[in-house]
Amino acid sequence: MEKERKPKNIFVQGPISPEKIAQSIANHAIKTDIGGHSIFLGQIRADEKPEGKVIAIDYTAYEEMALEKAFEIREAIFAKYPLTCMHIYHSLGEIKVGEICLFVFTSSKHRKAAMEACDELVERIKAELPVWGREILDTEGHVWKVNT
Amino acid sequence: MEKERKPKNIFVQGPISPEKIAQSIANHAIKTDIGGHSIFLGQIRADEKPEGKVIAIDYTAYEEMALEKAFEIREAIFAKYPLTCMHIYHSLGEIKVGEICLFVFTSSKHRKAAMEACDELVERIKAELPVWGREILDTEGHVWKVNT
Amino acid sequence: MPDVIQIKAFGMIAEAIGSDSLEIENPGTSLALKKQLEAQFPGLKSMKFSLAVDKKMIQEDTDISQGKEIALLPPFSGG
Amino acid sequence: MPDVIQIKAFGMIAEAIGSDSLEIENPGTSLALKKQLEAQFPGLKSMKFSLAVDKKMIQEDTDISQGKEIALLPPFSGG
Repeated sequence: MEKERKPKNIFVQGPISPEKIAQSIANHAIKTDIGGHSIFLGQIRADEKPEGKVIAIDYTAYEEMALEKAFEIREAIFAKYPLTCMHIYHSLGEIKVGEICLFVFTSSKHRKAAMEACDELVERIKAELPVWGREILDTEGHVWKVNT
Repeated sequence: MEKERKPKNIFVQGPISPEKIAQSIANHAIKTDIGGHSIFLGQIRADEKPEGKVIAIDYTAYEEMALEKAFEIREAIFAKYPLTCMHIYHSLGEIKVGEICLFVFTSSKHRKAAMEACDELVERIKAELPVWGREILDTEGHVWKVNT
Repeated sequence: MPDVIQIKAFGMIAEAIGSDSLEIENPGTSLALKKQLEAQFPGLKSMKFSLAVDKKMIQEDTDISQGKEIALLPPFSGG
Repeated sequence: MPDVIQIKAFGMIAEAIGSDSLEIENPGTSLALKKQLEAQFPGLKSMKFSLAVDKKMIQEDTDISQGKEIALLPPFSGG
């Protein structure tokens, strides 16, 4: 199986559907050197803020820079862990509470590499990609999301 | 949201389908206190053994004991991490290469708890559940799976 | 009336014994049971397995009373 | 012909400026640019943001030559 090392778009308009996740999993059935898949999903939470309750997050990005950075992160993670596959999808636009906005998917022969790579990818995506979430409140105001 | 703390069956006859995984993810959209899901999937690998190539694994279990143990593990992980949900599914019977035999799914408000709980669950499931894999070879022989 | 116990066997132990269950006269303790099984099925001598009594793995020599559920468990390989 | 640069703005910085792009006379360096923006948009003084030049975050004061792509980036909050 070849590692997919060409730069590719990670952005998806709107929420990531469970069906898309299922399709992505199903696509790996032919890769019979895979023993473990690790998946992380980010879901929009109905947080209570002093200004109101979050009902959605509107994501924007500096897309060209984010794709360059995502490619750099991808290369670094492939160099560090013996992975078979790696997929990253991040939503843009308005994503409602309960919907999925981030889908990170790593696969490897043995489970440890997939798990560790997935954790590290999620940390790096949150810290290093120029993406911003505007939390839309039920009071019709908004606050800017802060990553901790 | 209530933690689901009643003993439940973790065993599934045959492979775990991507559609089942999608359905399980979709079921969590109503739980708007969830911010992150961590999923591990075990997939059957076409390992080359001295005796032949693996084409399937036939899983059997001491089911009553495994369910008691799974419940004990579940309680311990719920006590250790602030999780919203936890799901464990393990296949029984013959699972072909490329098919999924283990589905572990944890959800929490913040990502770290889901990720760490998922990793620990997978380790404990592999080490502590009385389940056995008979690796069926293309030479019509078989070898017993060994967990490392 | 002899004290007979029912034993479940799994995985490669069931394969070595040729059955997933057997009935033997109760030797009284888990260590004695293990020895008796190895005498009856010499193939078991080279195989690693644990005993569970009433669905709990036992580490030390344990009395086996009638009505207990005994199981022979080779190393686990789930997942 | 004045040396004019195009600036992209994102997130709460775009909101504070009231636009996701602006054109200003090139002050020559990134530090000078930051000062000039804060003079023009006093709201920025209390906000944390970084500069990217040609899609790379810059840490130190950097010369800005014509044709460079400048962006104002508030703290990231993806995921």
